[in-house]
Amino acid sequence: MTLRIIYFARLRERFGMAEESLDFAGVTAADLVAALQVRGGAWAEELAAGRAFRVAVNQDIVALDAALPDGAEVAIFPPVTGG
Amino acid sequence: MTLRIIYFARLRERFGMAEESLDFAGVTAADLVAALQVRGGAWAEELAAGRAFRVAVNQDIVALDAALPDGAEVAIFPPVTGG
Amino acid sequence: MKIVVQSEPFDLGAEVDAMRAGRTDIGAIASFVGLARDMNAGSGVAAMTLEHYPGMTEKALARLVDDANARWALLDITVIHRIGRLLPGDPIVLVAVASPHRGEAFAACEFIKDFLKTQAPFWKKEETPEGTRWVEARASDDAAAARWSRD
Amino acid sequence: MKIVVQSEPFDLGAEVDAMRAGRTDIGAIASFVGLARDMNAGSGVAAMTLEHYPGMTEKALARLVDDANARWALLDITVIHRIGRLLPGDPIVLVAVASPHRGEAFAACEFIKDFLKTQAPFWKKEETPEGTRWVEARASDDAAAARWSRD
Repeated sequence: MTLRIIYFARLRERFGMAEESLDFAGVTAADLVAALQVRGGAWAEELAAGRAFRVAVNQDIVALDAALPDGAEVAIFPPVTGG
Repeated sequence: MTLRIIYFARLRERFGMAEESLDFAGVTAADLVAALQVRGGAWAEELAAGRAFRVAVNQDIVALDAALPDGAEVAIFPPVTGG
Repeated sequence: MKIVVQSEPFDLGAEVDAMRAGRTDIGAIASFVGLARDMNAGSGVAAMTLEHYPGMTEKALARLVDDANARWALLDITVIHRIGRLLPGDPIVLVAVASPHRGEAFAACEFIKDFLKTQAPFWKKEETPEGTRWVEARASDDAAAARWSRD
Repeated sequence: MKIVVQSEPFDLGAEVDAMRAGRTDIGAIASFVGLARDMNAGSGVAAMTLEHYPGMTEKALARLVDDANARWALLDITVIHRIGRLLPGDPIVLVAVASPHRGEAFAACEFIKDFLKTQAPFWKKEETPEGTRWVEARASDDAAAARWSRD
């Protein structure tokens, strides 16, 4: 499936990109995170187990075991700090 | 001793006076309330045991066993309802 | 700190702007405006008149503000309470609290509001179709104030 | 209900006046203004920049407002959150809640404020003498939101 992936705040800066389109062969958000970690460097660091980040699918925060629908807008970002 | 006694809200209306000067032979706020009850009518009704009213001495709310200093400003009023 | 009893309306925006003017240490301002409603205890209310105890009112409000300052790290407090005749929709009371942090600002604002209801000598008289009547104190107001007691 | 994300300043007095205009059923308006401070986590802060997730932000705020309406009897809610670069002393966020009764207005205002801190996709970046840094989420914010959970 094809996903649109967007990054915010510290992750956007560390990954050096605000968004990308990705062909993805996995099923869940955890699979996607694992696929991104394989890139190494900042990806491996920021998405390592135990690091605090959030995944939203079509603008709703989801748990890592959530399935990703084809064409989804997937956002990965640090815990929010507004307000 | 001489006391200045002031009444507010429903008590002012029911007693038909906003304030009075009173020569008082008792000691405590409870003694004063008893002396006023003896007047009968609205005084007996409004100041009866179990009726909700407050007594302030020199602008601080006190318990009924508080002693009254000579020359005190004593206010008697219903529970407050501002805010 | 600003404590005022007045018959004139107040301006929430102006009061809050005055609190934060020229300051950069305030993280939060919590505020509360109480308004006169057209309905109370099942009756329409055409107007209300607020009576108070001059002198004691200011003293009671000052003590409340002192108590709030003793409990929380606050930067500024404004309390304005109106007296006289008010119509439905008219603002009655304003409480605004500035603090470095939001939790303290909120807690102190609610604390002052709750105790104002039970400690400050104001009384409301309502004009209803059945005639005028003095508003009765409510047990729920005492309960709201009691939850702040420290055992 | 009014939910806005904007870079411009907001006007607390005007927003609250708009909520109560022409109404006589509001008994209380509780409001909260969060401001940019000159200090955070031990460092001076010269300025901050707020980034957000367009689309999801509005959706998350709308859900928060819906949740508050489902929990309490409310008459109106306004939430305004600023984005972009802000200086110390600048207002960041406004939450105002109108209700027939003060208890509900306060609870709902604090509820929205607490969840906004943990649910709405905003991120702050601070300019300090040591350089720019992204503000870290605080465990105390999660704790503040968690106290609203219904078991």
